[in-house]
Amino acid sequence: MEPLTSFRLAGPGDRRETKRAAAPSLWHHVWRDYPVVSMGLLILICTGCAAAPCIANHDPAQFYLQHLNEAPNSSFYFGTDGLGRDIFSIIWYGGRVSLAVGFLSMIVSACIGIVYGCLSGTASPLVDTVMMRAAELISSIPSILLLLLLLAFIPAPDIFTISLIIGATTWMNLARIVRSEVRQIRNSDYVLASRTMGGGFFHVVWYHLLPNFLSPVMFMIVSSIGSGMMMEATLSFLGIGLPVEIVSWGTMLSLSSRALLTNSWWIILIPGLFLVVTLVCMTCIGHYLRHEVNRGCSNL
Amino acid sequence: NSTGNSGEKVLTYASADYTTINSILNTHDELPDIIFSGLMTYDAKGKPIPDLAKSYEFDPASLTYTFHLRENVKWHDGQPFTAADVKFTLDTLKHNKDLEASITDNYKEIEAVTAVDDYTVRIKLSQPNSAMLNYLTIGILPKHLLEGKDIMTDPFNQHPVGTGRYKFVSWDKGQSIIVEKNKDFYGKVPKIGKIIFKIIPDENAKAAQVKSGGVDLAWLNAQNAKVFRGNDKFTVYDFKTADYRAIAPNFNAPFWRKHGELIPILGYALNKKAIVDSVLTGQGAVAYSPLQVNTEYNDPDVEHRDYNPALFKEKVEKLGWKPGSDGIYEKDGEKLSFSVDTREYEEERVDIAKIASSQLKQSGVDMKVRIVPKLDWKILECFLIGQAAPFDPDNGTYDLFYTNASGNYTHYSNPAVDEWLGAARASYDPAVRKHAYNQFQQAWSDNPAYIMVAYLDGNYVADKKVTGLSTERVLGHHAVGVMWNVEDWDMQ
Amino acid sequence: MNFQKMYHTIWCKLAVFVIAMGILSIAVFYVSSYAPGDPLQSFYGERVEQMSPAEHEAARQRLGLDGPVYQRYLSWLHHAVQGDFGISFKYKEPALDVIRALIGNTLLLGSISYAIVFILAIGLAVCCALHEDTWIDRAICKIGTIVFYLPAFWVGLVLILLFNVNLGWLPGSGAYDPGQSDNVLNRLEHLVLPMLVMVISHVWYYAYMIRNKLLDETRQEYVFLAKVKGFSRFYIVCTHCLRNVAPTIVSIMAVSVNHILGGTYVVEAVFSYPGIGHLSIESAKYHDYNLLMLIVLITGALVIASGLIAQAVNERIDGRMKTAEGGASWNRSHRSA
Amino acid sequence: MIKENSLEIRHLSLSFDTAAGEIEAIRDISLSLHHGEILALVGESGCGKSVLCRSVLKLLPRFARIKQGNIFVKGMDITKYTEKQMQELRGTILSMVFQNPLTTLNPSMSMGAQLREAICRRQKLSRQAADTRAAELLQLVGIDHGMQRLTLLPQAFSGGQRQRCALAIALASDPEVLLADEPTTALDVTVQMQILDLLKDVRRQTGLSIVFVTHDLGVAARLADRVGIMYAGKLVEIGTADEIFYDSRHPYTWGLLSALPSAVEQGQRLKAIEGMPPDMLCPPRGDAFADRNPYALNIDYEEAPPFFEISPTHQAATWLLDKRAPCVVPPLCCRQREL
Amino acid sequence: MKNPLLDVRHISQIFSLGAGQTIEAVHDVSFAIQAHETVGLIGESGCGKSTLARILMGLYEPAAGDIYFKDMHISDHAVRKTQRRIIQREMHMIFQDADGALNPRMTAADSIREGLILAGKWKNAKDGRQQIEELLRSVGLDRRYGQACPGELSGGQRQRVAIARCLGIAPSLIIADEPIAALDVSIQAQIINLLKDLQEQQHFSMLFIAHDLAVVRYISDRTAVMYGGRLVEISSTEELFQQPLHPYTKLLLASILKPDPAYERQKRVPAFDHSLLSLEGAMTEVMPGHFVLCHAGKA
Ligand SMILES: Nc1ncnc2c1ncn2[C@@H]1O[C@H](COP(=O)(O)OP(=O)(O)OP(=O)(O)O)[C@@H](O)[C@H]1O
Ligand SMILES: Nc1ncnc2c1ncn2[C@@H]1O[C@H](COP(=O)(O)OP(=O)(O)OP(=O)(O)O)[C@@H](O)[C@H]1O
Ligand SMILES: [Mg+2]
Ligand SMILES: [Mg+2]
Repeated sequence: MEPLTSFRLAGPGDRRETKRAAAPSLWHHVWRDYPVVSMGLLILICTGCAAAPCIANHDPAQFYLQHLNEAPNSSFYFGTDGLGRDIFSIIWYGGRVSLAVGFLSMIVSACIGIVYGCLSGTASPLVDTVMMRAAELISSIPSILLLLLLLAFIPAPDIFTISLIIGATTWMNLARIVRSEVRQIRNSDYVLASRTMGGGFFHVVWYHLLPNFLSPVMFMIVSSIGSGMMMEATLSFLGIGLPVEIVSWGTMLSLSSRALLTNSWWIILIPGLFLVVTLVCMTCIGHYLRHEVNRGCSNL
Repeated sequence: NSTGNSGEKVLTYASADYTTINSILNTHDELPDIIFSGLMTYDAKGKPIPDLAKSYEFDPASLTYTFHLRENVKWHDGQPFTAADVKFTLDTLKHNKDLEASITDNYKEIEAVTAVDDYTVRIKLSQPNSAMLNYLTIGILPKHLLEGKDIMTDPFNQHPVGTGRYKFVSWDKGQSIIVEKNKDFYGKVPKIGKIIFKIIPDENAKAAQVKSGGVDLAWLNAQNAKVFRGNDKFTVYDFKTADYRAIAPNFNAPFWRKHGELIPILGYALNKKAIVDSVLTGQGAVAYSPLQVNTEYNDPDVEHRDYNPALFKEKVEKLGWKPGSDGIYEKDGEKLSFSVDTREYEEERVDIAKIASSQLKQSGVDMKVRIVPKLDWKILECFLIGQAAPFDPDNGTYDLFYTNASGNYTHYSNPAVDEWLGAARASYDPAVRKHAYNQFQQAWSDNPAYIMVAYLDGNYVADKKVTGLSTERVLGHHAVGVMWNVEDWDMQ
Repeated sequence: MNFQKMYHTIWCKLAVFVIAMGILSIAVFYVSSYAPGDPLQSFYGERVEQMSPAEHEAARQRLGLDGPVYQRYLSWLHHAVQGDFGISFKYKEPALDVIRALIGNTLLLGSISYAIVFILAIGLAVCCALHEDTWIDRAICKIGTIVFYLPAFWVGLVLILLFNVNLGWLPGSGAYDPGQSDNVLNRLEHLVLPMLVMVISHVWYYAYMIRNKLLDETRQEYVFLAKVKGFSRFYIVCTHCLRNVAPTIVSIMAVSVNHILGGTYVVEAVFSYPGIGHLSIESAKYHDYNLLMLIVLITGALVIASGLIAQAVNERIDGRMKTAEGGASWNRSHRSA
Repeated sequence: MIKENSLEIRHLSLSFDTAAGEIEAIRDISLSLHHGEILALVGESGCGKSVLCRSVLKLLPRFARIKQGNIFVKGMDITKYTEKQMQELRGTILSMVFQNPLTTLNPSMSMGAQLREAICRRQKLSRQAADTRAAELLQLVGIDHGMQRLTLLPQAFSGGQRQRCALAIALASDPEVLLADEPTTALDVTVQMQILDLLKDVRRQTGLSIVFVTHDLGVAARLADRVGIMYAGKLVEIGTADEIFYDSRHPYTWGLLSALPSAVEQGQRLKAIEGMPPDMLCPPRGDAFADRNPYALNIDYEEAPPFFEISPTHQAATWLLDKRAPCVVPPLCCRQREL
Repeated sequence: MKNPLLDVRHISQIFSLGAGQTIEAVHDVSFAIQAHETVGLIGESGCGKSTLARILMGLYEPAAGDIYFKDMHISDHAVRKTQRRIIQREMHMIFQDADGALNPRMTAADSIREGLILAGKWKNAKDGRQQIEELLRSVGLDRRYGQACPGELSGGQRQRVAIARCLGIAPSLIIADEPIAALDVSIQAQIINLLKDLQEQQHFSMLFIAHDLAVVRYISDRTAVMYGGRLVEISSTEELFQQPLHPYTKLLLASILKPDPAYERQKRVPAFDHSLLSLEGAMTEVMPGHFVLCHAGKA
């Protein structure tokens, strides 16, 4: 056999793939800044909430009047509040409510925001201007006030209506961003190409607009879960949130004002910790989702 | 901030917010009490004694009061106080349709008011009203400022002028109301020069302010007051109050129309002692009657309806209720389930409601707690009510329980109660009245208007330097009346 | 720009403003009119319960609550343009007077926090952009996110506990000590904690937005050009990049007026700070329509006006806006390898 | 005679550490640029021309890493210079024109301001003087009414004008070495011609040395003293313009020259270089061009060829120049101009 | 003679730049494309070439003028509407910028499939897959590239995908707007060869817009020169390059750079003042099939 390094014109048979280093695997890329800790914590909290009945060692609705304001101990893992409720149990049940409100309100605001943004972005300039002005007008009323006004229509708010209303008052920002994305994308050549090939409105929206603006707004959508939860907490604090028998992290937090003087740190800190950890985890995941859309590196 | 610039003593008091300061618009508030003065006032025991009046006579035959007024009393703006002001005030109370009925109803027996001369007023009643002297403690308004004005919206309400111990100085909306002592006061001039009513609506903020020294005196709820006990920088004054909490069913609500017979027995399912011990940290008493603290007229032997779940079970099952699959009683497919409303601003009520609800649930009763900004008596089923009858027993019973009385929002109607309340009001004889009230309590207790829960103590926390507070007086609703002897207060 | 044109644009903006305010007022008026609940209760208290239908009708008439909604709106409008906004049912005095006493406090709190929030936000954003992907940036981002997610009321409570109750350094309620309304120092002292809460709960949202915009900007090619000229990184970020982000910042600032006003509501509740935020919640809860309308109109006017101003400012500072459409398509047809 | 080179690059290798792996953008490049010389770098897209220019000014992202080699500017080894030290050099000795004229100008800064910044970098001038100078520069690159146009934003300029402005900015600080990264791609042929002639003029007047990146061989022919051909991060051939165009030795250069439409008769197929440029993520072990090279030797697949010197100015990296290699005849179009 | 495939008559296009300013991007342009013919379009940048292409594709509504395609008056609204399907299947555009023309979130196969579906050529999944592979192969791409998103493809590969999509639709007229501007020399040649081969197989006509005169000369049968929104000269390619008549055409041709240093060193470009160039007048047939813009009467 001829030595490999012969100085002979390579014939068709000699042509071979030049040897390459193995390309790094896809997983390498995915795992690189995968928010492991955030994912882990979030999953932990979510499963905890889902499995609340199994985890809770006390009845969350029960007032243990013999155990008022007890610091964390072996029976009440996170202590009890001024009325003797077991914080550990309520955390898991309350998490269900908070997370549900967060997710539901996210879905509502994402739906309204995306549909509105798409419509406005693809509409004629006049309609677009009117729609955007309308959204601006709505957002010119401070959201808490708007919430109050809408809540007045609902005699007995429950998780669904509260989420609906929170979602219905927080979609404006999303709509604005979706619209500007759509405006950008709709002028891109691939949309034009699709149109010249006969793609109709829905075809273009579904195949071209949606996939392309979804990832830039994904971050906003994920973080709107957080804002929904915060909003619910604030409403609870202002005394206009969910009915009392539905305990959420928000209502637990709003109880903290009572614990101020008694130095019951567990009442103040624990719900706050859960809320903040959950929200921060969600943001981290949101960041990750956005990071995937490669944004290059600073030129500085 | 115990002394002002000129060396005068300044007290800062944590107050709720005011919208108006007017003796006939706000009735249970501290400020109108010290800015205005009435013909009569209450002494330490809660008995009416003359104030703007030097003396009075009563002619039972013609039902006529004749008041001799103090001379040389000046309004805070310097105008002289005369009988015309009294006539004006009482006429307004009688004729003005905008005023709250629960106030004006107390004066409906007044037939005519005549100013005999500048310092004599004659008041003729159409029917006997033994509590009339009590009601004449209401602050007198200046005719010269209010005549012909719309009393509801006049700027006077924000710049009150009275004859009382303190003069209105300034009002910083949402912040503070400042009053200073009335040096020309006809009675004992107060020692404290200025009182700042610092507006702090939130109970916890109030407590924080006391702790940080931002206010010198505040009414705190029991939980917060507890923190200050044993702290030698503060004094905690525990006033007895006539203020009680109860679950008040709306008898017009469909549920209670149908199942009114449940009301008397629900009390057995409530562990009121536990509520007092937890929510009120023991600062209060288990309640059984609206007149409980009025020792003079109280009948302690009425049925207390103390906690007795077994008895409740027995009685409720006798009424035909059966425990359902979820533990809640059912009858004819209907659940033993109703709601109780409470307003969000008073934590204690919310807590009481919540605990009561959880206690009732253990006995198979589903009571939902609804927190509402405002009450709508048209639809609510129950309200966690707070009432008080601190002075004459007529005050705080008649208008609440008499059929169709002005304050009878719950639409309670009980012929026996009506009968005895009317009798008590019509008689001036203490013995007759005592009997009547005892009978009333009996009748009420058999068929109560409320499910009584607890009497509250009024826990005032003051900086050590404030002296002179006297817990002798039984305070009213929301522990109002702490300033009854404000002229004796001092600051070290 | 010649005068003619300037007049024209000013008129246009005014017209937009008036129309927007009109629509806003109609919307709020209708929403609040149809919201269930009886405004009479605010005025008459529980007495409403005892009113006969005739009395009830008379009372409504007295407060101008009778008649169809559009008529009421027109009469409200008629009075409003003359400066009469009706009486507050709850406070039983002219709504304007109720607000006049308090709006100053809110504006003070709002504007100072607003200024600090944005100064700080820009500072943080620049700092992050300069140190992107280093521990400084990461630390700021992490802390910022956590701080951002602390509920404002909770932060307020903790701050009160710390600085007021336990340390006693700063007052924890009110806008000033009684009688000290003209004492600037006293006011400032009272502003510190509320302001801190406002800043803490808002700054990161904006800092992060500006940071991201700046980061996008630092990825632009012109940064290279500036570098080739030999400028330092700090100089480039502060002059070149910030200049390009300026229009965005201005728009964000306009939108944020509403957020920050909304933020004062919670802060006012926590610190018993007298302001219209607290008032508006009350008025919405108690169906105090005249007051509510006035408040919404004031905040709405602020927000819309700031939007219009931002637009004008942007047109001034950013030449790109004027030729946006033409410029964009031009770019496209000339995109090269 | 030893001339001090304006720019000298020795055995430079540079990689990007990206999420996908290491991209070897530059692999062992050595070249030198004499004082007052124009060197054209030609090569296809992605072969590392821009990266090479940027590495001289150290305008590369953080994840770019110089693996080996040195860069000398006027005899100074700047390989280890810090950002601060580089700032001293940039805008005084070194200057650069970037590939994309649409994005390199700050869109919110008037053209005048951007020019002034560059002018005032070297000498502190009054605003007036700076403006005058700016207008002169604009005139120089063929933009009339310079004074009036100073207040305009870049958007008001056409693509070609912008590219010329970028050039004016680069020239404003009187640099000694100019790295021009495809400065004429956005221009149409007529303007391109003007710019090329302008650069030559400037070179004659100031002794500026230029590295001119292009993938248009015509441009290189008109402008360059020497031409370097790059392929897949490597310099494969370098020589004077005449040597490259008339006596090229590397098969890739042949491929480039014969792919031009002018190289074939009308109606014939173009002689495209078949295949795709290699992926720089994992470059082949041997000669990167081997896959597409009709003259590939077996050894090309195993071992990268060294530089063979053809003349003192002309080197090429192909095994074909090895003594052991068979003699191949370059395609016709690369020979005919020898005449 | 047969009617031309595409007949463009007196097309104008005016853009408003806002604030009352307008720009006339295309002014009174007329020309025709016969079946199986390639017409090259050259001109300085910004002279309106892309605008013209977009007008032909119906992306812009022309301000004036008529376009006939296969004797359909396609610039007419009503006709365009009724014949939409046909027009969309018969005409296709290859965009200047291949990364813009492909949806970054769709794989190459998806993009091609979209074209097939919209053109009604999609039968079923199995045949479709085969069809796509066929198309990819015909543009010289391995089928594994079908699963790649545009971001993973090189410029030349992207352009090939765009061309494959275009071929899937099998139009009779392709408007190629600078399809090679973004590509480097070696890939350029590949694409041009590809287009040429495909044209021979499929007999479509082509309007080929480019900057590179050499390429245009190579690929097109006839060449049109645009300047300032107008057509200034049109003739068969050889004649135009041999015998340019319009001063701008002359300048253009003189500016062509040859890869020949010796030639370039001695070449001098004549000074040319754009302001002197007159754009008045009308297209006049100076020689058979060779039209030049000149003043009426002046030959
Ligand atoms: N910032 C970067 N991050 C990662 N890889 C990069 C970066 N810049 C360049 N590269 C890689 O380096 C190689 C060379 O790129 P470079 O920009 O120098 O090519 P070029 O020769 O200038 O091409 P063109 O003619 O298209 O400008 C390419 O493979 C590219 O992918
Ligand atoms: N949508 C538009 N709005 C306003 N002006 C436009 C628009 N599209 C194009 N123009 C203008 O019309 C003129 C012609 O543009 P066009 O894109 O057709 O040029 P081109 O010949 O294709 O240039 P290039 O060779 O650079 O692609 C340009 O001056 C451009 O600024
Ligand atoms: Mg490059
Ligand atoms: Mg074009």
